[in-house]
Amino acid sequence: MDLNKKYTPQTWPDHPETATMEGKNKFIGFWLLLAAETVTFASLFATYLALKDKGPSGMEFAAADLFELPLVFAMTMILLTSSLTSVYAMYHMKNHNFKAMQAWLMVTVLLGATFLGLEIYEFNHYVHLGFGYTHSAFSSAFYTLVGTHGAHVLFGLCWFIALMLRNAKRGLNTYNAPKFYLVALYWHFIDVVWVFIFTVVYLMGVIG
Amino acid sequence: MAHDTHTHVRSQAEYEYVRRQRAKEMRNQLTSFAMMIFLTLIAFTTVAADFSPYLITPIILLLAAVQVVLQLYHFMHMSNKGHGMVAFFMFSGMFVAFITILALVTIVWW
Amino acid sequence: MSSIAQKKGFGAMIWDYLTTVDHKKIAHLYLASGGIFFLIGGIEAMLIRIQLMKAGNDFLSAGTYNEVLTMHGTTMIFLAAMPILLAFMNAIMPLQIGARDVAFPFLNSLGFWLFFFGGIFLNLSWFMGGAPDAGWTNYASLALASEGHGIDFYSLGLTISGFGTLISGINFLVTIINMRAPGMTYMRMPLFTWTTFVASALILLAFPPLTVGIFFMVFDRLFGANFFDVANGGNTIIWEHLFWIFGHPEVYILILPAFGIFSEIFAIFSRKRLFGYTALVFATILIGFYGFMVWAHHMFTTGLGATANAVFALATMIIAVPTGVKIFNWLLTIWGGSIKFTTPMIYAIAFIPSFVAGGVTGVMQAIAPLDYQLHDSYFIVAHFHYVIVGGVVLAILAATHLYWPKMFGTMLSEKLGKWTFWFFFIGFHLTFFIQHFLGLMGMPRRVYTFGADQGWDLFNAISSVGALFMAIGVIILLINVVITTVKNERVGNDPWEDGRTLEWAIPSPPPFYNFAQTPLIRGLDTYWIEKMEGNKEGMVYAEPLEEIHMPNGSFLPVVMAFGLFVASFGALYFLDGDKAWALPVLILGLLMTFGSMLLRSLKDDLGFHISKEDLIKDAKGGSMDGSK
Amino acid sequence: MIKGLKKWRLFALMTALVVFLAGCGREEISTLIPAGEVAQDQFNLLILSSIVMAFVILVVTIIYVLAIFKFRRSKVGEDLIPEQVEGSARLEFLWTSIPIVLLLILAVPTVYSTFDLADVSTMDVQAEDGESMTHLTVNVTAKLYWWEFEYPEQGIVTAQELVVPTGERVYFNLISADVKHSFWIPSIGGKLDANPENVNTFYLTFDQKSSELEDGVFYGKCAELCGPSHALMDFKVKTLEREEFDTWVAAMQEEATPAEGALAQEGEQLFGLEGAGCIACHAVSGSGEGGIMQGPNVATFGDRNRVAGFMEHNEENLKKWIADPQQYKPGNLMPDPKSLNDGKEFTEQELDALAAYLMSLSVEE
Ligand code: HEA
Ligand code: HEA
Ligand SMILES: [Cu+2]
Repeated sequence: MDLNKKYTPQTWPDHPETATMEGKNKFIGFWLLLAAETVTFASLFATYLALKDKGPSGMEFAAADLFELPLVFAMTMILLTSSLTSVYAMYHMKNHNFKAMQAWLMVTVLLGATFLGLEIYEFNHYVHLGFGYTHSAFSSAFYTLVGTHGAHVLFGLCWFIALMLRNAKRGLNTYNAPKFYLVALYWHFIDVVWVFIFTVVYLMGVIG
Repeated sequence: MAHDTHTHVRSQAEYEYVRRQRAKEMRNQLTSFAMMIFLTLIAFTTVAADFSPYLITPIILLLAAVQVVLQLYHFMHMSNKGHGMVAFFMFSGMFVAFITILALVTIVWW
Repeated sequence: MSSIAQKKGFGAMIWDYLTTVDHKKIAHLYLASGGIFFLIGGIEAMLIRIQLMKAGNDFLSAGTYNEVLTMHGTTMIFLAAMPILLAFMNAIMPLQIGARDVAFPFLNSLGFWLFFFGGIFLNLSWFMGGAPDAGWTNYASLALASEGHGIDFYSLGLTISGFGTLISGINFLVTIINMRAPGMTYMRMPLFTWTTFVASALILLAFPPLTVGIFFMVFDRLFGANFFDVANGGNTIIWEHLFWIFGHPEVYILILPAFGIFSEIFAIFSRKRLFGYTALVFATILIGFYGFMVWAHHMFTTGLGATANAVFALATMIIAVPTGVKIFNWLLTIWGGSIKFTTPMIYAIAFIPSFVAGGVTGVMQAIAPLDYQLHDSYFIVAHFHYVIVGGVVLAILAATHLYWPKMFGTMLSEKLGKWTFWFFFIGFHLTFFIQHFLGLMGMPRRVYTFGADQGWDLFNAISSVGALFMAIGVIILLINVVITTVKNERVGNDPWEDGRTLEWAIPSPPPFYNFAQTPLIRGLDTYWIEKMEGNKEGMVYAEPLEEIHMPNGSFLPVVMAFGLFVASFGALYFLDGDKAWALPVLILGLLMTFGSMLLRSLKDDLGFHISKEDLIKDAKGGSMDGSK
Repeated sequence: MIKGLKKWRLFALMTALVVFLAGCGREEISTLIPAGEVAQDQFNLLILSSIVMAFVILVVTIIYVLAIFKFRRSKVGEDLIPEQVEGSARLEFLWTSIPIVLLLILAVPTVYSTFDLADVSTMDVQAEDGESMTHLTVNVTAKLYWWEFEYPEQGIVTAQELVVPTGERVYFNLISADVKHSFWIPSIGGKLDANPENVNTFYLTFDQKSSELEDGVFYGKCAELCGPSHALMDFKVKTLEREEFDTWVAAMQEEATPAEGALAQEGEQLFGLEGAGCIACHAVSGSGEGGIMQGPNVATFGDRNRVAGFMEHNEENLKKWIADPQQYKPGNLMPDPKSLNDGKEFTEQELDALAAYLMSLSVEE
């Protein structure tokens, strides 16, 4: 493959992410990884549901009194929006508009970082209330499920940033286009997981 | 391994057509986004409005499912060409996910 | 890296294997390390049998016995059987579909090294304060109560090697989906490729629950989480579910490739097309699918309730149907064929009654009320060794003989091969047949000793003698390997003379780029078709001779895996509290891993090209780097 | 090959012979000699499924043997290229449907028995005449590495020996006090796990009087790996006719009588709080509730037939056990004897006294 080949919007392939064999492989491989991630998160959700509100006898924290919706609502809106901004980035990627893509990726990263900041704030808040990781089976399951999601967000952010920096000077080619495409897919997947977290953990938690 | 992609240079008309298609698609994406926001709002309001849990739970789970479909099919393009195997494995994954959750919510405590 | 060979020294060869991304060499690595772990697991089995040779024996102490038993099961399943099968998948599957390599050569190497260091880590527990001792199933209540670091070695070691396996699984799936040669439709793929495909899909979906379960275990033991801590609201049954949601598909991950290997053997040595190819393919897929819906048959006595038990009992029984379809199609494949009793074929022939015997006892265990008696007795031990040894290990031994020439270019001695077979086969039945009765006579499994007054002495003694026979068989195989390697008589493309699939159309061992020109596939059993039509070259080509693009070798996979290995020691000793070095070690290890990951993604790795001239020279008999 | 087959036949013959010689195991512990309704049901399932499986194996073997004899290359000719048959839809149908039929034959009794054996709905039902419970309930607590049996309605507790009436259903509530164990009496019926987090309930029926057996008892086992001494976690099961059982219960409910004889009295002294304080963990009276004492109740020690569940029942073994429990049952929770006896080993004299005392504890005489 030739890295120096320069593309213009006219010569840029329709599906740059699968224009090369490597791209095709990465594309399928990554989706398969997402299938495995689906099962991973399912195991975490299942455990959470089984251990919800379970703790030592006389435990004081239950989901219904712990969670506060306004913060979760804000987090949800931010993450959903970041999903849209990454779609914009991909739109410009397909149009071979590198600058616009980088700009939208930047917005996505900022939104993602805000989300992560809020999550850290939330965890910190609970810990200060006395609901620490070792408090009960419920707390362990809660932090592990939501924290694993948070770790995915963090990883996604690092991935975005690494790609943006690495390719800042090079522009788009068929070698890095699949990478941008995959991280966007990953970001959507993180959003999908969050949809279930806010539904199953927070909303269903609040209604008891 | 790969033989290099043959570069195809589009004519101006072709090029404009493709761009229009993409812009149209982008407008669709915006619509799905609006729907997602809307569904989320409904979910949060039903809970805030304090209906009976037996009513709310199925509704918000359904809303979540719809959102997932929107993400997968619109944002992640799972219905596009070349996604046959992808869809197969994602559905297999969801199947395993489903029975795992079913088992752990039904037969762990009894 | 240059593509043209010079004569290489020993050091260079080692370096070559450390950095290789060639699927054929990675196969060698898997075979060698899986083989060594098999010997270790086998020695552990011998220790078990020596201890149980007579009543009240005190060869092993109670605690040591539990360690040996746990390590035997864990080593055999995760570090021996699965990797050896991965070796054959790596060596053969890309050749069967006409690919130049797997989809992700770099990840292929990473997968191997993760498995390798995970396995080493697990086995180091013997020297560092005790091996895991809660059974290979590692049930949570006992695992949490277990003292020392054994269980932590188990958790961290299996996590590392589990990631390796998952990576391999994804790699094979993508290879099969994307890299098939022109004309190689799904329904023309050889059965070994098909079973690789389905087994990889099972790896993809079954390993995550195990990984999650193990993470819970680590968090509980090291960081004070309460997933399984009953006093704090935890629930140990969650571990049982997560383990078996993985564990049952796992046994099909083992048996399906074995089925694939036997399918190839039956066709080759009966000189006949597989009977009911389509049915065999669908049976494979069905087995994979059902495999996910039956896990609770390991938990009939846990107390899940009558409804759950009944449902899982019925679901389990259904698996007998697709498996039966396979058995009968194999029988009809040899029926009307021309059977040649080579070593691989003898294994295949011996496999049928052995596996059917193991399968039907499985169905008996699926009868939940009957399983209340059988569960955790030696009947179970007999069942699973019948399917595993009578199925998987026989397949591994058969494939070793069958594919040795393709992997190394020389033939294992047929005579010694048959000696191995007879010792192993007789020893196998001697060891395990009798154990059905031990179980029925009330002997529980996982007991380090038994009293003399319970009527189990004789059968246990017989069982131990059988194990000795198996050991002799294995030793003969080792001798065979040494002799063959020393003699080094080279063989051609198709040493068995009746090869049918694409791998037999290219030299043994194949050049490192496999196919100078990508072949065109015109039907099932490609090579057979070309042979029958008198095509001397053995294949037709889909493209003119052109430059070939190949990936570069890399040392990074070793570094990444080694980093996790180092980090695991840090994590393990971190919470002892009195070891100041633990945290730095943990950080150092993670830095190594993530640093090399970063390096990998920042540094472009575009591979290299083999020129047309070199290819032509090579075809004329020159030899290039990568071929042995 | 032919040579090999001969070996195989010989080997099969030998195996059959050996199996015949060894019979079906010992009747106090073999699932093949059922002594209760549950085990009988399960044995019937074993026979039924074995017949089905034998049929399957037979069919496969016949096709198989015919094939490898008829179609060997030496017979069909070196150069023969067999016809490349693709398959046969009819045959596929045949060998899909026949196994399904066989499985249906197994499925019906499976489902029936599964529900039948799990049916504990009559557990708390009063007898017709309203006088007493018709059925006995035993609460079983599994511990490292011994069993406690509490009879809640009778107000008595035993350890290591389960005494039950014959000919009626006995219900069991199982739980574990530490790690997971599994409760199994092979000749009486299949097992059920004792989990740490919940009570599992099932029933068994004891149809044979254990006095007819060689040892006078059936044996029960722990079937789930629970630590180093998992193998040694046996318990004995004594089955009595209802009247004898009632007598036994009455004897259990009585207060313990003081020891007789100088040696035994010395032992009692040592056992008590002024001595080594064994009594802090081991109750010597059969009446009471379960789950209170740390160690097994020794009220019936003299009636047991095993020391520590697996050693022959004599004073010699008892003394060895008391002097160094960890050596005989690694990982058990009995404190180090020195820590009880002011940092000293028990002397021979003290051991004799303790043994004499313990052996004198009996409710059956
Ligand atoms: C390669 C590994 C392998 C394979 C292939 C199988 C195959 C099967 N296994 Fe096995 N099993 C294990 C490995 C395997 N198992 C292990 C390791 C354990 C113990 C784990 C532990 O506790 O440590 C275990 C335990 C185990 C249990 C739990 C027992 C217990 O602990 O109480 C059960 C229960 O249902 C079971 C059932 C089955 C069944 C129904 C099949 C079926 O797939 C078999 C199907 C095959 C046939 C039936 C033969 C061919 C068919 C015909 C000729 C058609 C006609 C047949 C009929 C109509 C019956 N297995
Ligand atoms: C792939 C899986 C696999 C394989 C191949 C085997 C192979 C064997 N197994 Fe294993 N076994 C398990 C998986 C496997 N096992 C599992 C999962 C368990 C359950 C563990 C648990 O309960 O947690 C188990 C448990 C188990 C038990 C029950 C222990 C107990 O419950 O207390 C026994 C007892 O007989 C046994 C015996 C054997 C024997 C004799 C072999 C033989 O076939 C081994 C043959 C191999 C050899 C004999 C190698 C000999 C090698 C040499 C002699 C080396 C020479 C040396 C040099 C040159 C260095 N196994
Ligand atoms: Cu299973």
